[in-house]
Amino acid sequence: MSTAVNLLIFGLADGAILALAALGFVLIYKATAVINFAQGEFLLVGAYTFYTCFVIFQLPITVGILVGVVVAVLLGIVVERLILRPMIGQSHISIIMVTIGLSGLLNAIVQMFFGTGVRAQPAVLPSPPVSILGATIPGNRLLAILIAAIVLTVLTIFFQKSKHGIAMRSVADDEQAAMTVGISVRRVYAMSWALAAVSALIAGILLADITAVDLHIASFGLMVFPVVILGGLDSVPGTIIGGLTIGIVTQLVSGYLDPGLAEVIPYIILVLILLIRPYGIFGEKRIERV
Amino acid sequence: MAATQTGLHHRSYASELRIWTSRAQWIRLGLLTVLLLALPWVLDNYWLSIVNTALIAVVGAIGLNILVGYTGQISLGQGGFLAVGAYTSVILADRAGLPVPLSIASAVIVTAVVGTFFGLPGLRLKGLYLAIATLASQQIILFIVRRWGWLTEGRGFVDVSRLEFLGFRIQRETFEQQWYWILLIIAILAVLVAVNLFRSGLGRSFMAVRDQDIAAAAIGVNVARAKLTAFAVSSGFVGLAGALTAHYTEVISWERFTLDVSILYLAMIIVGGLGSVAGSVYGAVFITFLPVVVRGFAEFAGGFAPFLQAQLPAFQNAVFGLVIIVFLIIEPRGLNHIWTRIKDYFGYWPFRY
Amino acid sequence: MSPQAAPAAEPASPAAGSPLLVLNNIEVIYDEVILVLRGLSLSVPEGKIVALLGSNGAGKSTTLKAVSGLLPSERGEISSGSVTFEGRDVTRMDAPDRVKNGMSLCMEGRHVFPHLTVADNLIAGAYTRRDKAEQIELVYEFFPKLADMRNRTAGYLSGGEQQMLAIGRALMAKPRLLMLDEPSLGLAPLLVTEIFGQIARLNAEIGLTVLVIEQNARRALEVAHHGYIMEQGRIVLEGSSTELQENPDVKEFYLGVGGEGGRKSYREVKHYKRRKRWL
Amino acid sequence: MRTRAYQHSLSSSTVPSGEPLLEVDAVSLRFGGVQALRSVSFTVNSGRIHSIIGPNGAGKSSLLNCISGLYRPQEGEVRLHSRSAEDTGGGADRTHRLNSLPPYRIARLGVARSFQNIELFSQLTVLENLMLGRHVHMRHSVLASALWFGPGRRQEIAHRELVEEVIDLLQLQAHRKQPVGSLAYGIQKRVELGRALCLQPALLLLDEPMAGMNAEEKEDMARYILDVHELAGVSIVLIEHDMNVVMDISSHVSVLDFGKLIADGHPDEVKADPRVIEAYLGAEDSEVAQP
Amino acid sequence: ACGGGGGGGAAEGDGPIPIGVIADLSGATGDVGTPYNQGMLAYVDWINSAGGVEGREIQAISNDYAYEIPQAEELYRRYLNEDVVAVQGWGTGDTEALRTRVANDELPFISGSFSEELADPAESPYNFLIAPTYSDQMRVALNYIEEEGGAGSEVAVLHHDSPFGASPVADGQEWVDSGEVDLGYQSYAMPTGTSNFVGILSQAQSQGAEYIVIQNVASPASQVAHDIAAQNLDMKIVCLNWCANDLFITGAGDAGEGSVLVQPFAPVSADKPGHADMRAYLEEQGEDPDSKGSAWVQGWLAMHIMVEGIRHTLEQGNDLTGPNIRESLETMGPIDTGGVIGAGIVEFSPETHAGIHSSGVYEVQDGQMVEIAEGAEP
Ligand SMILES: Nc1ncnc2c1ncn2[C@@H]1O[C@H](COP(=O)(O)OP(=O)(O)OP(=O)(O)O)[C@@H](O)[C@H]1O
Ligand SMILES: Nc1ncnc2c1ncn2[C@@H]1O[C@H](COP(=O)(O)OP(=O)(O)OP(=O)(O)O)[C@@H](O)[C@H]1O
Ligand SMILES: CC(C)C[C@H](N)C(=O)O
Ligand SMILES: [Mg+2]
Ligand SMILES: [Mg+2]
Repeated sequence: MSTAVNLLIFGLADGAILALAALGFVLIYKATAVINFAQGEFLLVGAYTFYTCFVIFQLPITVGILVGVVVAVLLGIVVERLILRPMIGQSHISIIMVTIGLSGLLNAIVQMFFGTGVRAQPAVLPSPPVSILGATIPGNRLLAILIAAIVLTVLTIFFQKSKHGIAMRSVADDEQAAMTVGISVRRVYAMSWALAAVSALIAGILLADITAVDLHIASFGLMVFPVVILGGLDSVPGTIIGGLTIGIVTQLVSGYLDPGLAEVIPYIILVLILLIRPYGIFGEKRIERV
Repeated sequence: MAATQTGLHHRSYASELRIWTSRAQWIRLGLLTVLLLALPWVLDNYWLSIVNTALIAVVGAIGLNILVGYTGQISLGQGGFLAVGAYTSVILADRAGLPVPLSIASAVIVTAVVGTFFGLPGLRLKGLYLAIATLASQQIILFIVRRWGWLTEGRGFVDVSRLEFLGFRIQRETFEQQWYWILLIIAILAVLVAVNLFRSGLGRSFMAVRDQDIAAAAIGVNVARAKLTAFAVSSGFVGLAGALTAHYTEVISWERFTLDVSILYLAMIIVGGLGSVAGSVYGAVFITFLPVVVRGFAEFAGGFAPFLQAQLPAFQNAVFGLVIIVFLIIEPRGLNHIWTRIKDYFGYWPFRY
Repeated sequence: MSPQAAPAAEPASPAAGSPLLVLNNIEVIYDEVILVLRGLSLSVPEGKIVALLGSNGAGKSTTLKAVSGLLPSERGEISSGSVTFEGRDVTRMDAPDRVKNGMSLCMEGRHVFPHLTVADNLIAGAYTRRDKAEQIELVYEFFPKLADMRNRTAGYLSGGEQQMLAIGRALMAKPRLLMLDEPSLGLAPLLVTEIFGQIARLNAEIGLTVLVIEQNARRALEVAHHGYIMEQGRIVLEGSSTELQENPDVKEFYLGVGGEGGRKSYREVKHYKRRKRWL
Repeated sequence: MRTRAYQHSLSSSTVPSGEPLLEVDAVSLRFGGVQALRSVSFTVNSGRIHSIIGPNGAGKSSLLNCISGLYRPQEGEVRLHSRSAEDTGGGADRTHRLNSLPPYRIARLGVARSFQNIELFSQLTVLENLMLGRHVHMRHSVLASALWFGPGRRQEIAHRELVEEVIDLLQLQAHRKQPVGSLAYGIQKRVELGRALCLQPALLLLDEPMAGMNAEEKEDMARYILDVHELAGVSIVLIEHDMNVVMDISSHVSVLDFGKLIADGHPDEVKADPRVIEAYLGAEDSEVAQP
Repeated sequence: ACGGGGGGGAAEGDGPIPIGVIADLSGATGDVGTPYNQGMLAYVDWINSAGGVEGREIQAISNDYAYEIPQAEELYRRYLNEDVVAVQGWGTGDTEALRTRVANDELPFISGSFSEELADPAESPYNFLIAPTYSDQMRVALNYIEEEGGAGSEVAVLHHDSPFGASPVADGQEWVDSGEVDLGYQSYAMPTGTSNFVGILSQAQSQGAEYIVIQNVASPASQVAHDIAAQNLDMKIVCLNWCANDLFITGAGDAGEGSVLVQPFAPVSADKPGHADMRAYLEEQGEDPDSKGSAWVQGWLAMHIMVEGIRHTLEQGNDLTGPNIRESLETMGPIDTGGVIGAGIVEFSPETHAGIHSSGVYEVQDGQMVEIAEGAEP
């Protein structure tokens, strides 16, 4: 029992963070139909930026986060401006390749500044042991869940309510037509990349806090794929469901079955889901009408 | 081959259907032949070994391009299929004692079958969803390879005995040279097969599926069948590449077939040129040589920029990433397109536009 | 080009009204090499309907793209000449800003947002405006069919339905100048009549200025006050719609079979005739 | 203009002219809430130009999609007739239930089509697009294609001959090697017609082949269609909104409205039918508000 | 020069002696790979400034291979072509991958990988292990656990899911089964790319494990420490070689306190006699000796031992060829590392290339590695 609870909550925490990471990914896809292979590196940059402020410059947490946000926004804008805008109108797969190149580049840059070693960072989230139904849970997990939940809801609402939601989908559907109704494609692109970077930043900080500040953080980028596909590439609620599902299932598998299997189980689930629902759980069906 | 010839008139459809038609093409072909014949004499073992790796990559890249570039089914599963080819051939050759040519042939078939199986989702999935599904197949295949003790007799890796069939044997002294000839011939055959494929109906139906699958169905193309065939043919090539890797490097373990490999191959065909056999070749060569060149450059740069010296590895990766980005921004349609433009330029030279 | 062709250089000035839009001798080039508009000049008077006719590939759509700032997204650019809207030069202005300034284009081939519902398409159309609500009602009033389909996914609409949606979306921006690229494309006769009726009505009631490209020359010239005819990137003929309707060449090539064109049946049409051209 | 005699007949219909070729029988089609077709029935006779007209959203394209198997009607049946003269069964009438077949099988039965908004293989050349029209008549073994020399090559050449005739007929010589994506709209429409012809269809379905053309180009396209019909003897189902054309060249007209068949008959009858006028044509040369 | 062993120009004459180094500086194991590489280069620098070997300089050609096997192979071929007389490798994956090649090319090969596979000259004639094999380290760990926790204690072995991680697992099981120790024994593969190991731990818990033996790199290991602390489970971590180091301590922070580290290579801070040279060198370089952990020391000694082999060969007046160096290493007798590696004495023989079996055992006490057993034998 306690084990189950325990696994469940850790799974939730992972899932929530994954969902955050995936959210940025989905935003980019929604607006630009680009798959961003550099999402993992966005996490990395986020984590290290914060580390720099918090540990190296000894700034208070809040300031650290603010700086982080600024950096993230800048990163998003720069990437959009320098790398993706020139590619507007090119085949998606070439653009995907560019993001792959980008991931290599960012990773290398972080490495140049911080090397390959682990960096010690004092706990950001307080972590008093909380006991739930006989399981002892470190408080930081619960907080992580909370924070992720807040950020996710805020962003979700932002996109349902504000006109940017529709603007993004329009751009994704038909850039030219979007221009003719007065939507600035560039701004939408920049915005989605910036937001993606910000959500990645938060995910990165949380991740770094519950694990450690080192290059392994980037490897979470890969986990994003099963998450987004599960939920549907272009669905924000989907990412949340996807994130939580993957988080919990992997946790349970490594808890009750072969831990090594936990690495692939997300992909197995993914394939099964896709065979039943080719566009993920909430994904939008691509329209092919003649 | 894509260059539009000027002042060239065909007297028969047959002549028009040839691969090399214009004088210019024959000349280029001639030069290329000379170059290829000269290589083993001018290059030392190290560079020859890189050429050999490139030749294997050519086979694999063509395979991937058939699927991604020509049929429009993005695949991140390359690494997994390479693994299938490699293990199959090795196990058949070294444990079942099959002669290597046969073991390689059966590796091709087995991989084709496996590829077709993992292609099944492609019947329902489109675009990026399929891409991720193939990513899944990569991870799953690799997991199986990793866990299935029988494959490696529990050692995690397999030694491959030196290539030897019907009296022919690779000698240690001339290792790279002998392999060069073998790989060169195979690569050329692979290119020819691919080219033939796409000047005949079957290949065209792949491209039709890529451009407009509904219309394809409406003119009588069995889309499902076309996709699966594409997966099979493509995986066949990839399996061949895998088998060659195994016999050439003489030891295999799953660590050789990770996702990075899949991505590297994707880079080859995109940088080379999607939907172009020539592009696959350029791309394979380019991506194989790039890191080597970059390292050289990095060391050189490190020479007078000591702070870089400390950062060499990171610097190398940075440059690698940067090259890919810049390259695609400048020419998203790949090396092949650049080459075509050059040829056109001289084709029309001195008259432009 | 032959002598009687319209002078390309200085902007042609139609009869009444101060010009709202003026294209002054513009050249448009795609991919740095494909020269499509070769010194095209036209002007659209405030409150009038102007028709732009011409055969396929003449450069009509390109003209509208140049006016609405879409060229950059197709690797095209205005290499010389200028576009002025109510006196100010908008040659280099971004497409979205042009919309804000009241120029709105309804592209050739519909270009609805396939994955959005009809309603969302319209809302997107009012991106630059606050007063979405009443605009929508207005559009629904013009196109009742859209009102019935408001919650359907645009991508699944029939060709004609999409065309209506596209026009409606363009209206959502409450433009001062509405540019329509082949609005009757794929529309049933009744609807064509209706749409041109609506255009005329918009023009009459809210004084909307319209620049319309149309293959169906007869319909276009019926509603338009003024017309331009272009061939290969140049204006080759212009005049009031009545003048044009009288012009024998226009009759032959644009008004076609079954009426002024002279021939009574397609079966009589001589085989692939060599065409007389203005240039 | 067409000096050389054609060796290949472009029509593969085995049904003698005037007899039923295609029967649409009480076909109904729904998309969720939308009722696109309500038990539509009519017959297309061999050797005719049979037009389908109707307001936008009436279900014309959907109907075509049902015939070519892209949509599956919930009710009703679409039957195609053929006389199996050559193959076994000697001259017996064979009936194929199209609505139970996948699109590619239907195409093999000789039903070819063009689309409302051009659906060509944009990256391929005109020639490749037309050769793809031959797909159903070619054999595609991986081995033969891989080897090329021998059967593969012979087959390519054989089929190329017929394709060249189509190129002639439709005056596409100048564009053979151009990628269709870069062609002018009017020409693309022609290529699409050509691709359909290369199937040697028994029945040719055309969805608004003249949309977006000016009077002149329409005359040409009409001419091409008439040629295909008269010279090649292909039976045609035509969707078109230009009444001049429709009433002029078609031998039979069916009218759809809100998915229902509201009229069916000779152009002149249909033209006169008040329901058609009310639903579709509108009063002749309607008064347009002249400011 | 064709593939043949070091029979090139470098073999004779008195030019510098080229040694190829295949290092992981940017890859999955770059965290330990980097100091390891620094250690080797430091040694070369030191020996050269001390006049080299028999008057000849050592020339270390070091390149990053990012823990990617194909890159390792490419580097190897390059070194082969540059007529190196010996190669310094790194990971298990690539060491295995190159094993047959080095045998064919007759190039002595020392690496950071200590899987028992490599210790048998019959299997891999040119690989030399300068530390107790991962299996020996496992045995040491198990012995320690038995005497500290008493017989019948439950042990959970968490290992990297790769040849590297798996290599000691089976031998550990044997050690238990053969009754050498009386312990409960279960092994679990650690998934990569997860943010916690709670799953594994709860399995270990249900097994009733009191000890967690980890065969992996530092960062996952420290993650395990964090997770144990977070749920304040009553488990003690025992790290082998690659996580038994300062990186683990940094990563784990307080959670690492009290963990046991089976580390053959004493960090400089342990200040064994054998550390003298290193200290001298580092101080002269103006670096803080105590900042150098085991990985660095290991690198230094890996190079030291290889060079000793070379020295002996030259002293014997033999050509500097692979076979000769191999023979030297096998026959030259003991190399005393002054207590830095395990008990201190490394000695190879034609029968075995496992140079030593003993390892040091440390405990983490307020952020320091404190030695609790010297040269513990399996
Ligand atoms: N993006 C582009 N790149 C290159 N050439 C183009 C591009 N768009 C149009 N063209 C060329 O410019 C010429 C004019 O095209 P445009 O679409 O303006 O003609 P049009 O008058 O609108 O024809 P239609 O009546 O078919 O709409 C055509 O020859 C076309 O091939
Ligand atoms: N795939 C689909 N999904 C949902 N609704 C559809 C689909 N295809 C068609 N419809 C609906 O069915 C109705 C008929 O569409 P169809 O395209 O057949 O009309 P049409 O007669 O071709 O009109 P037009 O002359 O404008 O092309 C329309 O209301 C359309 O919205
Ligand atoms: C795990 C790494 C530190 C390298 C280690 N030597 C291995 O065997 O792979
Ligand atoms: Mg146009
Ligand atoms: Mg239609």
